[in-house]
Formats: sequence, structure tokens, C-alpha cells
Amino acid sequence: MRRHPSKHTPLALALAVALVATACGGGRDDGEGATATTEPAPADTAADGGTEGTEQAASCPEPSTGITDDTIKLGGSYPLSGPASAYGAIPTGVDAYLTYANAELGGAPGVFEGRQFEYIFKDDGYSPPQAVELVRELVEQEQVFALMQTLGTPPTAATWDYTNQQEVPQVFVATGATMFGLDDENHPWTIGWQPNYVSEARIYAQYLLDNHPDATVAVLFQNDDYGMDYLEGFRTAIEGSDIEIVAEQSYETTDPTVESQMTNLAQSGADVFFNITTPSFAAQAMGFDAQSDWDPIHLLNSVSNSLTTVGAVGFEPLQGMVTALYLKDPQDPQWEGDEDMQTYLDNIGEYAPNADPNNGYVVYGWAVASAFYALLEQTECPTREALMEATMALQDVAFQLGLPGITMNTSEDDRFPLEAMQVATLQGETWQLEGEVIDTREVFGPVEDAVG
Amino acid sequence: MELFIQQVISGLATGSIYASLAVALVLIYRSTDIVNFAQGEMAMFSAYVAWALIGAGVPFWPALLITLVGSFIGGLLVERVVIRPVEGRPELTIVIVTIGLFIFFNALAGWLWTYQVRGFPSPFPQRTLELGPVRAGLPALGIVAVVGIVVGLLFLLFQRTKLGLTMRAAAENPESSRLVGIRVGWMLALGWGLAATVGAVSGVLVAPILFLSPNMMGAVLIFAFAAATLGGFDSPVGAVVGGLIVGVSENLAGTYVDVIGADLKIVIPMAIIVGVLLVKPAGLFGSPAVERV
Amino acid sequence: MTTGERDLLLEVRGLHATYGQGAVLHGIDFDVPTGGVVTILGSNGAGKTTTLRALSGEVSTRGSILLEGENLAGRSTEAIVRRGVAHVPQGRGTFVNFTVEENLRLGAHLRKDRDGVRADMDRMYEHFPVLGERREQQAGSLSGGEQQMLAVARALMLRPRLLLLDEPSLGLAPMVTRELFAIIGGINREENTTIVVVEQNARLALDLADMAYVLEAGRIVMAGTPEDVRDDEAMASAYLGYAV
Amino acid sequence: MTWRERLRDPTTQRWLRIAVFVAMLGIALWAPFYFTPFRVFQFTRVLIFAIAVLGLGLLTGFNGQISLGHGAFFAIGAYTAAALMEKAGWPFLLVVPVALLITFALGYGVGIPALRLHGLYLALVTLALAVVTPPILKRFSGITGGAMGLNIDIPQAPAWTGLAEDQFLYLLALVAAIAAFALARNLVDSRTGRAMIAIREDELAAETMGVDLARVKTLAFAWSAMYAGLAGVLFTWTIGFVSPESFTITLSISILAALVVGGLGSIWGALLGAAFLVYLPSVADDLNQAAPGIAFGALLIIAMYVFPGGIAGLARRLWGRLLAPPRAPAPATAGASTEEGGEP
Repeated sequence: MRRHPSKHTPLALALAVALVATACGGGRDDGEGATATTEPAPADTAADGGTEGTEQAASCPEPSTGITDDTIKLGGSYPLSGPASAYGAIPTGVDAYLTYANAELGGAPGVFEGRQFEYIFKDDGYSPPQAVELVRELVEQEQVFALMQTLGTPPTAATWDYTNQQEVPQVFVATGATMFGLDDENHPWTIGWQPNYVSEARIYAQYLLDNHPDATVAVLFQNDDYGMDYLEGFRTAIEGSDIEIVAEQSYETTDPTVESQMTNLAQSGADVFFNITTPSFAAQAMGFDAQSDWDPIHLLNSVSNSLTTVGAVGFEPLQGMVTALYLKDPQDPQWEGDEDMQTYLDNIGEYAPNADPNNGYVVYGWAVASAFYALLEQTECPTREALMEATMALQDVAFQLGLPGITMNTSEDDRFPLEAMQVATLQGETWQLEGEVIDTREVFGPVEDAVG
Repeated sequence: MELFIQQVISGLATGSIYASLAVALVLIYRSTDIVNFAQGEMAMFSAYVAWALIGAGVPFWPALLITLVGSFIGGLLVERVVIRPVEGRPELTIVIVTIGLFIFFNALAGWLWTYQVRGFPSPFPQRTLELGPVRAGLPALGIVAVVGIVVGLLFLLFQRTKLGLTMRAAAENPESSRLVGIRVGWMLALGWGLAATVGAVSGVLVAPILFLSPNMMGAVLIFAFAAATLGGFDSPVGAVVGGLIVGVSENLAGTYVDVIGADLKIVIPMAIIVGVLLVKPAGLFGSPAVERV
Repeated sequence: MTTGERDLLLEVRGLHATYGQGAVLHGIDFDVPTGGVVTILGSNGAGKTTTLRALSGEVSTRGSILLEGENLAGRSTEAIVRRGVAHVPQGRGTFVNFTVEENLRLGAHLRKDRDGVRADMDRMYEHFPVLGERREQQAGSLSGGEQQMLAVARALMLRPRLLLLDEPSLGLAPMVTRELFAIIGGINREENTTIVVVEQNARLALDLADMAYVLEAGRIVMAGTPEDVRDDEAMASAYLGYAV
Repeated sequence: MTWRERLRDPTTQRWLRIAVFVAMLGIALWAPFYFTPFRVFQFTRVLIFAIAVLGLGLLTGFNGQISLGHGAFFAIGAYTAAALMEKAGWPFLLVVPVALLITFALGYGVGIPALRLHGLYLALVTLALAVVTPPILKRFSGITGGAMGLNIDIPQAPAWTGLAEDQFLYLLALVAAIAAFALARNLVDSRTGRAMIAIREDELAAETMGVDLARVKTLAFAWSAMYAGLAGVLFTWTIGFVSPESFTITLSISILAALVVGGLGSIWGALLGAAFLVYLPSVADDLNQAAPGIAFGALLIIAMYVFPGGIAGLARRLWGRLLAPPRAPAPATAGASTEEGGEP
């Protein structure tokens, strides 16, 4: 599998700036029980697979650009340099899964059978103009079949006019912004994957409605689409209840600390602290919580709930902290012996020797790649159109490392593959799942429109 | 009122973080006459070295000592190997080289230790001091104390020792310095070594509060620039005072001025700097001779 | 003519020097006797300053510069200073942001004998009383003449075997210049310091010197005693402003 | 005459220069019809970046001032274009004068206090400008789209031209770049330009020449900001999207780095430096994908070693060597050899 680079990345000069924000949901943790997954059938290339392929091909148009007799070419754009480089671990996970699929599952499944994945990811440094250049390079020069992920809201927003005009699938984009699931009219070629920020905010709202129906809430949020989506999603979800937001503080990714904001929030004495921040800031906010007199119920958004991040602060003073999960965490002992986890741990070392298997972003990359594999299984023809059709007809499709009971579901009216999560609380050094998986679409109805 | 005091204290704590890096910036400026954009990243790198040592089982204090010595040697080497070839070239060239170093160290740390957020043990007890309604974390107070000590030591070095005199001379007038037999090249290298050591102190002090990651110092650098500019770029005391003013003013503006709010609080220190410089172009404590890049 | 009788401190042979783009010295030879004062005369651009800079290793050279038999050519400035060559550059080269006392201490940078340094400093304040009065003052705040004195004093703090003076009178009032030259002459006599002085004011220089060289366009066109120069009609009219 | 001597003849030189210019213009006009749309798009980015670099060059190279904040003017040009096109529905060409006027005026406004600041302090004050711009843009979300940014419809060529989108944008950028370069050349050659260079060499000398320093310097800042603003407008047209993340401090520093790598005080240097910075990331990514920043940082430093006077300086030296007399003694330089070459 080739990896190429490309031109872009601006001076990654992290100087200052833009830490990332957008948070693509990073990895998370556990859950139990292996979903019966998709263990993709090993390619029995020969006879019957072949026949089936032929049958399909008969009713299918010519394969799209990027599909040859023996390869399927995919592209990705990620920040491998600069302030948002933390997300650079994601393509490592994706690449590891696809290489694993090539080596052990016989390449791509279904109508793509017999073809090896070729995955080219490049560095956009989280810069929108670089992402545009890169995506154009992938589409025009590399002639990829589809973009398997662009990362972050701004780079994705900068490129989606182009991909939709070119009618190139831009699938499973690594951002939870709702806008990427709501504009099927103008941007039907773009679709997200991870639970969107509004859905996750609803999980916390539901948790409070069930357990603390008259709580006062103090919120720390990143001042961008990611923070706003969470905050507004939460606000909408608690509308009409006795839960009240009594303090809000925002921060910029260029701020060195959130100490001042936390001081103001603590002053409110709210019952609940809703922590909508990326990992460094989340750690600071957790550190503040651990040391101050203020002892709120701490809701930590999934963007920062990796056990590595929590462990950096120290588990002991944060016991009982609440988060929402949809993936299994390799550091969680409850997944020992779990089939998905075993596959992951057995293979990640071989196919991504330099990656830290416990890194939530590597886990996420593996999971989303397996989800893409599952999507290909559902696709009826080796064409871009067919791929997009499949993205809108997912029914209970499982993927690797998803929590038990969490599967992909979409329809013509629902372009959010994952909208269910499960509440977990920090017990000891691990997240303990609480209650049932909550399907937010069932509880709160479809996400209406982009907020912010 | 209680909130006000609390915000002032929090501002002083944050300001001392800026000050700690600003002192290293001032140090290298005084001893080599250049602005080192990579100073923060070198500090971050030093903090990682300490973290890795502690992770490998070395107790805290020996690890710190090794880190400081290592940083000194590292700074020295960076000057000899990377800066030397462009010595005597226009300042802008050297600025670009330090920007190159910035990117290099940031990426190297990410590559060696990943971008995951790490905890870092504080040399100070994780306790909070309470005076009536006012609370101040010991780690933050510790930074103020250590930065004060560092500035005091630097004052002694520069004003009371022959080595300090020689370093200042080499930075101010390399040509005349050579004519009295000073090995100017080594003095510059020594300046880098010392600045890297002070930077390492900053990194180790800051890491327990900001949490260790390759991007830990990026934002701090901008504020450290602001602090040094405000104080006068050649004055360590100015750097500390500047840092504290920047820290407190941004907190108060963010908390009490509604039009500003948290999202624009960065505007306040920047505005103060521009204002101060227009009235007193050398900064609060600087000497007027400082004009070059 | 004393050259032949005394030991030579410095022997320069075939010295070429390039400065920036072009060659400035085209192979010059000259000697400096131990304890003597040698002056180099010449018009602007003749290469006088370059000659001194070549001696202290500040420009690239070819040829040999023997200081008591040891070749200095190609060595770094610091190494040459270490061998006892002190240079007072044109335009003074004091450390303007440092006090008078700090300037003197810097001049003694290479010396390890603290007591000797202390004593020499006091001696400098005797030679240059005005510096004694201003020892805590910033060099940059001194007058031109005072700065020049400081520059000379700073160079002497090295206890040099050879003192190179580049245009010490530049920008000074005639009174001050005379005073300065008197002090320099005194130092030469009392401390037996060998001096090479480059000077526009040829009369003063010739009064001080016991050997003179005249440079034109990077070549030595005349060598001799001050009397020889004064007696030479062409030289006298060119550099002393009068005809014999 | 040998061919070298012939080359050194002033008349030949003048013709040579014209020939080179015509050839380059020819190549520039032919390129969009030969290369793939993606390559054309990349060339467009180089041209746009070069305009901003040239603007900073006016300030730094010719005026002796420095700015770490030109990304701010770039951003304001870009946002002016985006807001007028997207929110007010203006035709794309009409936004140009407005954006230029705004950035010129802002540059003039910043140029006045900049008069009082020198070197390091001016650098840091302008850095502050670059730092505060993104959060301020975010604040006025009604006009700027806030953190989400604004998507803009990319301008299309009039149907009669038959030009594809990328060709059209490239030609727009080329026209803008040529205008910017011509204007810069005129500024440099004009009385004011000579005054600017005099300032860089020696402020006292400039004053005795009767130059109104304050006015010239302030105007230079304004022109310089306007160049960045023009680049911003072209950016919006080409990328079709603006957001605060597009204009971080990284942009300002990239402009400065391109200027230095290309060569201070050289108009061609701006183009070469811009090309270097646009292509460098992909080279870095090729060299070490695990951590492209390592290669990027190292290459930037190496560039400083390899091109002491910028890439343009290197080109000038090579050109000088080509024109040097055959067995030139030791280190003859271009300047020296031209003089000597005057003999028949």
C-alpha cells in the first residue's frame, strides 16, 4: 500500500494557533461483548466468489475511476504536522486495517472482491486551503475511487463543494459537525460517521434528565462549530425541563490555559460541569476540578475521554466522572478476550508497528476502516454512485471495536451512520458502562438543522 | 470581590508561566542578540526528556538535574551546529532558521513521544493554599518563586561575574570583543546553552499545569513574546513583570469586560503592548538601544 | 636610525590582504622594533587601516606576519590577541553600554592576575585622570576624546607587547589630540610598549614615531625615520602640507 | 568577440533581458493550456502567494521594516471578497477595488504607529496583529460566518472565452501578479522607491536628500498591506472557502519565510520564494510521512544555508559567473567583472 504525501501543510508552524478543534471523535472505550461482527469472509477468490462477481458485474455499469481489476484506490487528508497533529494517528489505524484486509482477508469484499486496497493519505496540516489542494490532487492526479476521510470541520467544509461538484464520494469524514449529514440536497456525496456532536450532547441531557432532573449546569466549550454544536444540542435537549445552564465560558485554541474560565465557572457553584474540550484543555479542566473545592458532576465529552488523557490527570480524584462511549478501549480490562479486540491487538502491531495500540485515534482509525469495509460489503456495484447509495441504506451494520449494540443505521432521511452511544462512569481506572445503549434518534428524533 | 481576587491570582499564576519562558527569550536575546522562536519548543522538548527519564524509573530530582545539564549541552550544540553556519548573516535569516527549528523540534517530539496528553509530576505539593476566600495552588506559587530565583541568579551572573560581563560584551559588540580576546563564538553558544537550561526549567514547571504535549508551548510562546516586549526585551525583571501584567490583564478583561469576553481576551494584552510601545518604545524596563530584530 | 640595533618585535613580509571584494594590500614588508613606535602614513584608501586589521587577523591575508618569530598570519583574532597584540580600532570600539570600569575589566579579559589587573586599572586612572572621575559612567555618555582615551586604556589593560592604534585623533579637537599623543608617548617610554600608529595627522605621528612607512595604493612607497619623511619634498607636501 | 564578451555587451544584455521576459510571459500564458487543471491550480496558488510575498518585500526589502502580521491583511482581503460575494451578492470583479481600498487604508493606519517602532518591536507588534485577527473575525459571525467560515461560489469564466475554471482563475491571478510586479518595479525605480532604498541604507542620508520619511514609510506600509489584500481576494476566488483556520499565524510566517528564502529586495525572489513554500510541504511529506514537520523544518534551515542571498541571490551569482571573463582571477564577482569587461 503506497502512501504518498503531498503538498500542503502549511508551515506547520504550530506557533500559536489553531489547535484543532474540531475534534473528530477520537477513540474511546469500551463496552462489552463483541458484536457479532462482520468478520469479513476471507476471500475465496476462486470459483464461487468469482461467479457471483460476474453476475453482479453483468447488471452493473463500468467500474468507476479508481477501480482497476486488482485495486481499489482510496485517499485521505489529515493533519500529520502542525498543531492538530494528534489526529495524525487516525490514518495509521485506517492504513493498518486496510493492509490487514489486503493480507488476511484477501482485499476488498463484495463486488470489489479480488481487489487490493490502495490507500493514499496526505498531510493537510489542518489548513483549509491545503486540504483543497490535497483533495484535488487525490481526485485529479491520483484518481482515487473515493475519499475515505477528510479530517476536521474547516478542511472538510472547504473541500465538500469540490467533491460534490466532481461527484466523488467523501465518506465517513472525521468530524462530528451536523452540517455534513443534513445537506443531502447540495452535498449528497459527503457523509460523516462518528456520532455527531448534537447526538452526544443529547446523551448527556438524557443522563441528567434521568438522574438529576433539576441540575444547574456550567459549561466550558471550545469557541467553534464543534463547541457550539455540543452546547446548542444540549440546550435544545434540555428545553422545557428543570435543568438550567447557569454559566458558560468559551476558550480559543490559541489560549495557553483555561484556568481563568474555570475560575469563573467554579464561582457559579453549579451542580454539573459539562466539559466540551479537546484533550489538552480537557486535562487542564479536569485538573482544576480535581483540585478545587467545587465538586460538580463532571460530564466529559468523548473527544477527550481516552484513558490516556484521564490518566494524565490522575484517576483517583475524578471518580464518578461521566462520559459517552461508542468504541471499545484497549486499556479497558473488560475487553480481554473480546474477539474484535483480539483481532485488533493481534494485528495492529504487525500492520502499524510504530503505532501505540492504546492511542484512541489509532483505535478510531481501525474502527472506521472496518466500517468502510462493511460498507463495501453492502455496495451493489463497483461504482461511486453505488457506494453512496449504500451509505444511505445501512441497516444494523456492525463494525470492529464498536460497543455491543452499536451498529450503523442510515436511510434516505437519516445520513448519520452512528447516533447511539452509551453512558459510562469512571470507576477505578476504567470506564464502567451504565444502563443501555441510547439511540438518540429514537429518543429525541432526527437532528434538525445545523446549529451555530 | 472574591471573584476579582481569584481572577487576579489565577492571572498571576498564568502570568508566571509566560514569565518563565519570557526570561529564557530575554536571556538569549541579551547574550546573542537574536530572538529565538524555537525557545518554547526547546523547553517542551526538555520537559519530555525529563518525563521520559522519570518514566524510565529515574527519581524526580536526578531526572531534573540530568535534564538541565542535557538541555545546556543541547542548547550549546544547537548553536554550534545549526546557528553557526548563519552567524553574522542578516537577523531575518537567523529568525527563519529558528522558525525551522521550531517546526523541527515540535515534529520530533510528536514523532518520538506521540501527541497524546501526558501528566507530569509537579515538584511542588498538589495542594491549595487558602487565605480566607482566596485560594492559590502551590504549583503556581512555586513557579513564581522559582522564576524569581532564576531571575536573581541571572542578575548575579550578568552583573556580578566576569563570565556575565564577557557574555554581555560579546552580544553587544562582537568585533571589539574579539579584540580583547573574547571567544565570541563560544559566548554565543554559552548563551544558547543557558537559555536552553532556563527554558528547561520553564518546561518542567509548566508541564504539570498545562499537561505535556508537543504543542504545550506554542500558545505560551506568543504570550511570552508579549511579556518580553512589554517588559523590554533585554530585561529579565521586565520579562517577569510583563508576564504578570499580561496574565492578570487578560483574565480581568475576559471576566469583566462583556464586549471582550473569553473569546477576545487575547486582544487586551496585545493592545497593552502596542500602547506601551508607542509611549515607550523600549518597553517598561528595556534599554533604548534595543532596536534590531 | 635605530632599527638595526634593536631586536625586531614584528617582521611583516609580502603581506597581501583582501577586503570584501578587492585586494587592498599588494605585498608589503615592514619591521617594528621592540619598544619602538612605528607610524604608517598614507592618504585615504591607501590601505592603512587594512594593514592593522591584517595584523590582528580581521581580514584574510597572504604573506607572513612574524611576532618574535611566530607567524600570526591565518590565526583568529582571539588567538592573536592572546599573543599580546592589542588593537584600538578606528572609531574607538568601546563598549558603549558598559561603564568605564567594565570596559577596562573587559580589556583585561585574558589576564588571570586579579591584583595586577586592579593595579593596572589604577594606573590607567593615573594616566587618564578623567576616566578615574567617570569610572561608573556609561562609555557611550563620554565625550569623543574621553572615549578615545578609554579605548586606549582598555587596550593597555591587556599589557600588550604590541599596541595597534588606528587614527586615534579622528574627530578630536586639536588640544585633546595633543594631550592624547602626549600620554601615548609617555606610555611608550615608561612601559616600553611597542606601538604601531596609523594617523592622518602626520605631523603628530612623526613627532611620536621613530620609524615611518608611507603607503600608497596598497604598496609601501617609502620607509625611513621621521626626519627622512620630513625631508622628502614629495612626501612632505603630500602628507605634511608644506614644501621644504 | 567571444560569446562571453558578446553576452556582456550592454545592448545584448538589454535584449537578452527582454527576450527572457517575453519567453517567460509566453510560457506563463501557455502553461494553463498544457498542464492538468490540478497543476494549473497549484501555479495559481504560487502566483497568489507571490503577490503577498512581494508586498512584504516592499516593506522589508525596500523599506527596511519588518512585519510578522501580513497574514492579517491577507485575511481581511479574503474576507472582504467572501462577504461581499456571498452575503451581498456582488459580482466577483467588483470586490477588488473595495478590498484593495480597505487593506490600503488599514495598512496606512498600522503604518503610522509602526513609524515609531523598530526592528524587533515592530516585528512583535505586527505578530500581535496576526494573532488577534482570527478571533476577531470569528466574533463578527454575521458577516464572516464565524468559526464555520463561508463557502463562496468560485467565479466562472464568461462562456465566450471557453476557458475552464482553473484556466480562468490562473489567468486572473497572472494578470494580478503582472500588475503587482509592474507596479512594484515602478515603485522601486521611482523617486519614492529610491527614497525607500535610501531609508534602508541610512535614514539620515535619506532625510538630507529631502525625503519626507514619515510619509514614505507610511505609504510603503499601505502599499504592502494592499498587496497582501489583493492576494487575499485571489485566495477567496481560488479556494472558494474562508475560515479563521485559513489565516493563522502560520500564514504570516510562511510569507516571511518565502520572502527570505526567495531573496530580500528582489522582485523575482518573491516568485521563487513563493514557489518554494508552496511545494516544500509535499517534498517534506514525501521524505518522512511519519513526521513531515521534521523534514520541513530541516529543509527550511538548509535552504538558509544553501541560498545565502535567497534563491534570487543564487541565480544572480550564477548569472554573474556566466558573464564573468574567461580566466578571471580568483573570486571575481559580477560587479567587478562588468567593469573590467568594459575594455574592448
